[in-house]
Amino acid sequence: MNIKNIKSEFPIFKQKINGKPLVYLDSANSSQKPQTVINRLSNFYETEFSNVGRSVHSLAVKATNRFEDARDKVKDYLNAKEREEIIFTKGATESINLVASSYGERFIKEGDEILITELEHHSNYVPWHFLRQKKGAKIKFASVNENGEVEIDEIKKLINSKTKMIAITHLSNVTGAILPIKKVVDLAKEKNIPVLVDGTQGAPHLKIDMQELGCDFYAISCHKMYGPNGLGILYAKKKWLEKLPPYQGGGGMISEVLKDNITFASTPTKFEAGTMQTAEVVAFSEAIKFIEKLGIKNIQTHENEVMEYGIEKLKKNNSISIIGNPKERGSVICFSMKGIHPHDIATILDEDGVAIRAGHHCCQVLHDKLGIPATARASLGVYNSKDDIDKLSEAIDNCKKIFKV
Amino acid sequence: MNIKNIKSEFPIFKQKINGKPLVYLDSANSSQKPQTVINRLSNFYETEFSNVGRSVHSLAVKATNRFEDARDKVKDYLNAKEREEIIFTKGATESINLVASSYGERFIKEGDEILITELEHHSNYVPWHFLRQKKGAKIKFASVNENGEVEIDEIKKLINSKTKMIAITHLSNVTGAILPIKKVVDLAKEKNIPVLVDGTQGAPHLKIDMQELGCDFYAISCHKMYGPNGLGILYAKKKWLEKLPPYQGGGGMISEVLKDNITFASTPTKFEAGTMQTAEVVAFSEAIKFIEKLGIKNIQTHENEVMEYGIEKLKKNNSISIIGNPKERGSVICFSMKGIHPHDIATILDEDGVAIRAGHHCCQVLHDKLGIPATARASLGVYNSKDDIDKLSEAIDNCKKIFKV
Amino acid sequence: MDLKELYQEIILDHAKNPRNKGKCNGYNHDAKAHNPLCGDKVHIYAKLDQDKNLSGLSFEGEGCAISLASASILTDTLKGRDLQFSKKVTDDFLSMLKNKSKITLNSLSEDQVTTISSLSGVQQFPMRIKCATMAWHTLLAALEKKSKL
Amino acid sequence: MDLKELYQEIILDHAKNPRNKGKCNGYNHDAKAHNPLCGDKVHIYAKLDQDKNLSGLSFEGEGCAISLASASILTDTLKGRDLQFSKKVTDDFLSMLKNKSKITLNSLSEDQVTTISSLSGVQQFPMRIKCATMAWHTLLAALEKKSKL
Ligand SMILES: Cc1ncc(COP(=O)(O)O)c(C=O)c1O
Ligand SMILES: Cc1ncc(COP(=O)(O)O)c(C=O)c1O
Repeated sequence: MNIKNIKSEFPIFKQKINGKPLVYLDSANSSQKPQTVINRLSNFYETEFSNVGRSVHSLAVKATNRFEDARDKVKDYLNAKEREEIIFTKGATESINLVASSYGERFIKEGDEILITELEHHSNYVPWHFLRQKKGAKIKFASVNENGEVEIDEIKKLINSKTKMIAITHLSNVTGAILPIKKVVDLAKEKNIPVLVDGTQGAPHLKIDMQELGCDFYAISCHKMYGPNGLGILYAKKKWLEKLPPYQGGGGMISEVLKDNITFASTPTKFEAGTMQTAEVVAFSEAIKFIEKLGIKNIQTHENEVMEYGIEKLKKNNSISIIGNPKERGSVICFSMKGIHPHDIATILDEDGVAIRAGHHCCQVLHDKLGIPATARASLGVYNSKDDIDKLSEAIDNCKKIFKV
Repeated sequence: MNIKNIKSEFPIFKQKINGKPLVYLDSANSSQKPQTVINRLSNFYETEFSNVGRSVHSLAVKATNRFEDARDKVKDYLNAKEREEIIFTKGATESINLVASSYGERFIKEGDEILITELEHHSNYVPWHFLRQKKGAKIKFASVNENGEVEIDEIKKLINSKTKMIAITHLSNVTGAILPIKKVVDLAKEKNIPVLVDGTQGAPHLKIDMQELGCDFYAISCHKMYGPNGLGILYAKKKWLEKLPPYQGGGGMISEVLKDNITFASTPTKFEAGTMQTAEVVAFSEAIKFIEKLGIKNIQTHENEVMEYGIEKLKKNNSISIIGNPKERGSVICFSMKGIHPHDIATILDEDGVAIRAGHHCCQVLHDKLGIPATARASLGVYNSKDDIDKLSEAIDNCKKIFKV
Repeated sequence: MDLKELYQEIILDHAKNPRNKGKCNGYNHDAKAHNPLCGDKVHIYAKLDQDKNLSGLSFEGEGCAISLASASILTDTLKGRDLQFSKKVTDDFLSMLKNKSKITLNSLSEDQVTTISSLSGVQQFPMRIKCATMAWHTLLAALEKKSKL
Repeated sequence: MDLKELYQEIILDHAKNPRNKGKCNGYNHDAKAHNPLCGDKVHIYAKLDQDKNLSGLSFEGEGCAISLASASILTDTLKGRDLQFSKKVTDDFLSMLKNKSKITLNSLSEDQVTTISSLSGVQQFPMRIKCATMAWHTLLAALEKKSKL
């Protein structure tokens, strides 16, 4: 496979949008899927489908093996220490809710502090807000600097003896800033504070190595990693999974169920209640294979090249302000235009087949801080090229023509 | 479409299991998928995929429309009063956990009683057990009678002023008993007690009409209804959805997110945090179309015929005891054999291509009551025929040969 | 789909120079709304006098060209008109976007009909319909509330 | 896959007439296990005497033919043997099912090797491996616990 013509692996690019080739710049929202992933989904349903872990017939055996093989695949890809540290969830949102609920129930008391940042996606704020409501915990926000970064000193400043959790994004879906996770983890370890990383944007673009990062929890959405909808991953250190109470109750996660008491299975089963997304899990293996074939480093290099090119190009347009200027940045370019609202930009760009997103991107706290309710966002996947940026730029010129600015 | 040769719509039946045609009798565990559902999944990913509700570009518009059309389709199929009463979840397990958690948080106090039955699947017991642990609620079990039914009088007996929830299965996944939901609802209404119906086994086999049943909550797993993995439905009366606090927090479910407070969207969005299973939801529309084309009444008639035939046939085999003898029964035949453990039966049957399930089927309380740790279960889908029963019966004879009983 | 229909001269003019911005004097009805997905906000202020005339009508808000133009056109069209009539125009406007019907109210000037109808281009852009309707729904909400006086 | 390999004469015999069922006299180590997916249960009782011999070894349990036969064969093979040796046999047994290796311990009789090896048919039935290994894991768990005396 060659990154230069990788678009051909993605069937979505065969169609036209408004008569124009699709320029998809909305991957931070959700990535498109390679044919191998789509095919695996359908042929799994066509020839191997059965519920996993519960029956002993041949189909069930096959399905169970494929499912658990996928867990191994994820474990290897993340370089987790043990396969029991990989929990399949509905998405990064559920992964974070699981931790907030189970960790919160056991370890958060009134007055305890949860440290997040102004960059956080609602998924990494609302679940902690629930603990604020239920338990009387406090939420502290590490400030974003003028470059759209959160500095390690800012986090250091806010840590104190009441801090019971640090929950931060790996890569901001607005400013593109890559946060200094390893430094945060080192800091937190000294004080015995667990660190949850919202890896939703990190995982599709960066090399991620759980043992190297050293964080306690890492949340992933598979649909942003070229995988199917409705599937996420929670990586968590085994010591936590052993300590935390289960999140949802149902089939599979139990050990013994009596009328007056219930005991639970060990991890990862304890956290996987009910019928799992077998087909999606199996198909996600193919998404990892796709990434591995290209090499995540090559993907990153390619995306960075396109991103740099995009930033340079947009900077030349003097109606445009780019949001954030982080030293370490990944695959996201948020911008605003003088006199044209992001919503209007998105609609006009779409006419030219250019798909971007407009809004607060589920980061209202950050947008409040920036003093603008909405921005336009072009976000990259492996299939984007400099040519896409050129088309973006032309389409932006069209906005200016229509709005006469 | 003709029920007699409906197997041809399901690609899984093209393959051989251990050299024999697949006789799939494990649909209560998960149903197989018709080609139309599988194709919709893949062509959605190939030509229409995008994240829903968040972007304004053409792909997002299409995906959002398809997604919301599916909600209408579900609403119509269930004859819910309003589309806002349909929440998409990960599965029936999540649907029930959502209600137990959100309803429990707001309405359950120490000493309050939750009334379930001895027939319940762990999914409709463990979530209530969490409330027993967290809130000091009590769980009462309506007894199963010798036919494997729960009688209305048994439920009546257990209702008192402390009863705050009645949570019962529509169709038992072990005895096949269809419970008198309407009578329970009438009884509960007099006392203002909400009724949750675990419809996981009811929905694939029975005509279900929310306005006629009148229950407050109804939980469904789409993968048992010829739909994709990883998707469920919670039907809930709008008055409840307006009262209940949100379950998971994240993108989409908010109204306004400030540093010191968060307000939430209205239903159904409030309960759909994070990126949804767009492709699965869209493909599930096709599953409903499949059921509608055949007609649920015709499916039920067909399955009942096969079931009656199966029960007659197995009864003639004097090593076999059938579990339960309910007057109203649906598509499940659980049995045990003298001198042969269900696990061994399942393994031997599989050699002949016959897929059944062995175990406690996530109903340990019921099995404790029955005094046997495990049973064998043949469960039906629309694709089963009397011929499948004949093959089951032959394979059972083979068990006896091998075990010399 | 046609961008020229969507971003007509009239709309761009109202978006860039919105009429009746701010709180109108002596308003006795108001309501706020926002679209959580994009951050658009609108706050409608109305002064309903004893004769049931909207003698004051204005708005505050931020958002895209469509939402600003829509709020501006709303206030411009309905200021000074009576309650009954204003509700009728609002219904007709919402129905124009929902059912693609035409605006043909007798007691609006031809100019006004043209102005309101300029928003009909939004019909072709389903994700933008909320932008165009938010102000009008908010007006109804404001009028339904009890008077502040 | 071969059912005849799985359900050999020896296995059916042990399943139908399990040896050493019940609590052995004076046991000082025991452990329980169960498989929550199918309901199989086993409880191993061992009497480890001062010379580190398993002078008593028995089990209680319910389950499929494979799990009963496995527990029965375990107790039959290891009763009276010393701790060291019993652990070695257990490791070899588990490895037979995991790595498809052969059982070849010198100090077992040919009969005993044949008996234990009869469970190797389970290799071909991955969903049944737990049934065969549960008793052996439980023995190790029992022996790891502190003596009750
Ligand atoms: C009666 C009943 N309730 C609930 C469930 C749980 O469904 P799921 O595992 O799809 O969430 C099942 C399926 O196993 C069931 O049979
Ligand atoms: C940084 C970040 N965190 C969390 C999420 C939530 O992911 P999901 O909606 O897939 O659960 C997203 C995606 O929108 C994101 O960009």
